[in-house]
Amino acid sequence: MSNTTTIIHDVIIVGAGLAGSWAAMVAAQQGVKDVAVLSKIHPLRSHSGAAQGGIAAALNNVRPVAGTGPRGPLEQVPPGAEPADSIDLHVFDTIKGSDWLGDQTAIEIMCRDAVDVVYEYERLGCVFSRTQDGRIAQRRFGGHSAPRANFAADWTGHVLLHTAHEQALRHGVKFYSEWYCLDLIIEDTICRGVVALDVLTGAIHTMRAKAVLFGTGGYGRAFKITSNAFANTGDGVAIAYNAGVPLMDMEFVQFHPTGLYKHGILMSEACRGEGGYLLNAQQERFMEKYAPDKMELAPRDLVSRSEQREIDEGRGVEADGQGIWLDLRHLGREKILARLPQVRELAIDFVGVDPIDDLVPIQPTAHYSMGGIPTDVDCQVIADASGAPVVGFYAAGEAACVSVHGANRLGTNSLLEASVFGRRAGFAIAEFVKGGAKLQPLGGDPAARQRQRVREMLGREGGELVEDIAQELKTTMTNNCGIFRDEARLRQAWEDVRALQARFRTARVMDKSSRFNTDLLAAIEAEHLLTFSEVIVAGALTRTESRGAHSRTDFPKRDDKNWLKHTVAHKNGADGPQLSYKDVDIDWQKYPPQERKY
Amino acid sequence: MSDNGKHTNVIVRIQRFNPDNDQKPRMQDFQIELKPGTTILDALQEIKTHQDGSVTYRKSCRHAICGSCAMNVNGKNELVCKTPLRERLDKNGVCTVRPLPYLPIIKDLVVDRTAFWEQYLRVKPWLAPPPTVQTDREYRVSQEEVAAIRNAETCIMCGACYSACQVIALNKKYIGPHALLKAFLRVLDPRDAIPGERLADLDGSDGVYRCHTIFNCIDACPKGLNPTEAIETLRKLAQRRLKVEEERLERQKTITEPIA
Amino acid sequence: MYKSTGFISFVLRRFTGVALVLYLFLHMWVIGSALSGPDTFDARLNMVQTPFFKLAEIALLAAVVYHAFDGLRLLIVHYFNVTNYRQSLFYAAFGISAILTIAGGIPILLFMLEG
Amino acid sequence: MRIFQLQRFSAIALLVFLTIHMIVVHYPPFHIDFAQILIRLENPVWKAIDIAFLGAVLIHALTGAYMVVTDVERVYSYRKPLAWAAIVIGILAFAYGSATIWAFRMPA
Ligand SMILES: Cc1cc2nc3c(=O)[nH]c(=O)nc-3n(C[C@H](O)[C@H](O)[C@H](O)COP(=O)(O)OP(=O)(O)OC[C@H]3O[C@@H](n4cnc5c(N)ncnc54)[C@H](O)[C@@H]3O)c2cc1C
Ligand code: HEM
Ligand code: SF4
Ligand code: F3S
Ligand code: FES
Repeated sequence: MSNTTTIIHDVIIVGAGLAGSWAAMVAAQQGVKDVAVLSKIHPLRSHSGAAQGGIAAALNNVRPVAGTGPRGPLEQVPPGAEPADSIDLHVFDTIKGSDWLGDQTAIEIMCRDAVDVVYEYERLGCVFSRTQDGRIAQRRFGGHSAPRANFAADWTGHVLLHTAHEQALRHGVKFYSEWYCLDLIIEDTICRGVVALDVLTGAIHTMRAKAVLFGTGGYGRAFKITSNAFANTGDGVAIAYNAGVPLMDMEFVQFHPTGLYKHGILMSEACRGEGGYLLNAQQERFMEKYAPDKMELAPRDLVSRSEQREIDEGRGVEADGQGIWLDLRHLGREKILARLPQVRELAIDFVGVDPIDDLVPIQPTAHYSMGGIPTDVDCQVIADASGAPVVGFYAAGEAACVSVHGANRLGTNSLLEASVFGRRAGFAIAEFVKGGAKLQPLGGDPAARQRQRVREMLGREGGELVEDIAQELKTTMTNNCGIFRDEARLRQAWEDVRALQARFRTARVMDKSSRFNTDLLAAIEAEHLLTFSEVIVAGALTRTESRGAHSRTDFPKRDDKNWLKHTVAHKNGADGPQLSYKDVDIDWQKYPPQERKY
Repeated sequence: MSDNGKHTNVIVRIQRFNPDNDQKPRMQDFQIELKPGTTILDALQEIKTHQDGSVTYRKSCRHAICGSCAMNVNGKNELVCKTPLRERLDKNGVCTVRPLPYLPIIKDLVVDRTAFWEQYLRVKPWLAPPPTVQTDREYRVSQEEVAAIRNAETCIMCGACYSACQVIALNKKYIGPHALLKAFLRVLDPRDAIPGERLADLDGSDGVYRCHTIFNCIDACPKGLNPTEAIETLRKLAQRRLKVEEERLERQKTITEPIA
Repeated sequence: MYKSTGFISFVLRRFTGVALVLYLFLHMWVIGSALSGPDTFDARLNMVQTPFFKLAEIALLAAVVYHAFDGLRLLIVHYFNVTNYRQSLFYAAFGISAILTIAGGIPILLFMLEG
Repeated sequence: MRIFQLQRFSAIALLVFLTIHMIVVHYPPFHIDFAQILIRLENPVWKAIDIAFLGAVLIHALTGAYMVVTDVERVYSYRKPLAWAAIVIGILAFAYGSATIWAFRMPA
């Protein structure tokens, strides 16, 4: 571990999911010669590949059969017919979905670029599902008022990720696979590179670059029942926070209505998009009560809350009453096999139920992180609520907060966000680098600090196991900072997180070796969970309203007068986060806030 | 196993090896409690977090889509995240987990996949787009054309097939089932502009003809894919390479027009 | 070692194939004595018609039929895309060659016993 | 690749030839000597068939042997010389075998 090599590239991209791959691909395509991508797991293992349902874009190839109502069958749009969907409609749905906390310029950019991005995916070789005349097919998704989810059966993320990775390879991007980013080097609000650990050898390197992008994904692993991969530990978010970069809107965490009971593994929203029902213990379609119009296809925050209410009021299913039934039986074998084959296999493998014949037990599961590293629409990270830049530092995808999702993300909008803003970041970075950006000098030896951190972690003997602390954190976050929140619970969560942080400092790592030490990585990840969880809780505690995914039972109403603003959190030494607020970008003429009803 | 809701203890036997300290691999037994719904990955996770943190393996998505966790369980390659432990216990209540065979071991259950990814890169996994550039519409691809390549598209590059193939055991110069499946995907995609070039490349002695139709790749694939059939198809197409090229040119003339 | 029916068939095919090549050259050498006239030929042929070689001939028969039917199986897979029947095809090839080996082996044994 | 094709086609030919060979030469088993073989080989058609059989089996055997050895990674880089060796062995063996078949004539 005494290896002290410094590695230099023009651009270093941390994260090889859709955001990172697009940024790398585009930067290379735009003529930046030396682009390197760092990923703690092999790029194709990134969580983007797990996305199932689709990517939103108003291509308008499919429409509901006339006269069958909003839940009727779909048909391909005949040439020359009146469009059933539009970019404006997509913009409006997204704003409404965000509970007006989304920044509207960014949303407009995303919805406009959506069409280009999907066509570009097509040009790059993505295998989409098709209409009869060979166009890309769309399906319905929650909160979208038209069929707008472009899909490849139910492994959309998988094909998008493979496509983007292949194209990055094609353009000669260099990949550091299984390299773990430990630190971000920022001095005087100028980013100078990162420090990373080569997992294979355990060596820690300083990596210098003119520009750095974080596309490190979400932080859903802070919760007990989650649809997220093991890798989604919000590393980038925690690292940036530690380096003095603020975090925005961290209290907004989306719970997906259909995680497999006990496992949390996702049954795509496409299940409902294709026409699936949700039933309570009395076999009632309870969504009638909560969203009579959209029913099961209401946005996720609403459906999850409805489920939780049914559960809390004793109409849950399974032994502990914590489940809800997902009913796909009426879709028929053929449709399930053609449109939801992966989902069916998951149900068979994990809960032993074949959705063709039986009800599938599900429950809400932590799913998506609306908050993250704040950026402008070109993915340039901002240093504070005033919008001043952190020069040379970019962020995109789930790790970032532009913010297009506001208080609640619509399904299929996040693959879109990762792609659109990854792509924009690629252009912005190329411009920045080609515009004469210089490699910045380093003050000290940043790698030495990380070596010290690792040595110290490995040196602890005795103590509790890291995993036990991580489990306690997830439990308290789920119970006290979950779907329904209130002051008492959030205070409890705050106490717990702070206590766990302290306990972590003496917790022990079992594996002391340097080669491929995943035990050490798990400990570092646990530390990251503890780091950003305090921001989630602090934001939630302070925000005394209910908006989107943030639902306070003690403040059940949205409060535009006081809370139509983004939470911006800076690290404040050992005292926890210091909160400030940033205005939401709203076009008061076009999209003024309304009541959100489905 | 677990009658009256009582949980039984079972043994997970793991092959251990850290090249820095060990001469050769050894087997180590871990006892864990079998709960309903425990997958093999859950079992490994339980062992790692509470018994021996140095037990090392790859994992991420835990639902059979990222391809990290392919291992050899009781002699068969599979994804441990989607396999219930209960189904892999022998009559003594033992489940044996080894790394993927025929690949160099990095540590315990983690193998070195360098050759695997080199071959992936070698077949140019990306689409070579058609000459007709259009930015405001999609190319037209029929549902049948999509169906023909659908299976290849769902390959998660887990390597279960690769490390079950005896030809790979003998010779890492062989492209291997995973990369040939990828090549198949590109050759059959009506949008790909260079099927001829690809077929010419696959035609060499490290390509489709190095496969001895052993079928292990099919048996091992956790996604139910069929690399052998892809390889057989490529063999046939390779023999009529010029024809394929011509047909593709012809097809691409109408690639922007509606499918009848 | 990755064991499976595919592996077994591969090893058997390979083993029998190589054995057959070796046999082929031995065989050509024996028959080749015809170049030196009928007497040399008959003499050398007698050398290889001892009980030991008769037993070896049964093994040879087994090798040939197995290799041939396994080979046939691969040809079928190649020309008819029937990978889904790989197991049954293997058992069929193995079964048929076992039957033919027995059917062909008994007369050889009888012949040998008769002297 | 031509080698693979050669092996497959020769395998198909062998299916035919080997069946004939087994029936006429080895079944039912009897004591073989020069005179007996001669009865059949006096017919030039049989001579032609046997020579074709010889050709097919040599092609199949040598391509097979070539495949077996080049499967091994360490041998893999010697494909060229090995191929030439197989061709030379094939030609010599074919010549020798054909001469043998030709030698089955009524002794002068
Ligand atoms: C089960 C599931 C289904 C989903 N389905 C849909 C859907 O149908 N439609 C939709 O629009 N969205 C969906 N989403 C959301 C969407 O998949 C994600 O928001 C999106 O893929 C995020 O992409 P990303 O590029 O930001 O991050 P990721 O794909 O998560 O990539 C993160 C990358 O960062 C790397 N990384 C992280 N930390 C480090 C570190 N410390 N050092 C080095 N590298 C690091 C990782 O290795 C990885 O490569 C789904 C999410 C889940 C959980
Ligand atoms: C009816 C008769 C035969 C058939 C149908 C047949 C078929 C085949 C086939 C299809 C293969 C290719 C295997 C592969 O691709 O991996 C093969 C390989 C081989 N054959 Fe035959 N064969 C026959 C007879 C023979 C004979 C008589 C010999 C020997 C003289 C022989 C020697 C070999 C060898 C050495 C191999 C290579 C082994 C391998 O690649 O595993 N075969 N055979
Ligand atoms: S073909 Fe199957 S076994 Fe092989 S890499 Fe792909 S998914 Fe894994
Ligand atoms: S196991 Fe190997 S030999 Fe061919 S059929 Fe599959 S690639
Ligand atoms: S953990 Fe992703 S495939 Fe098993």
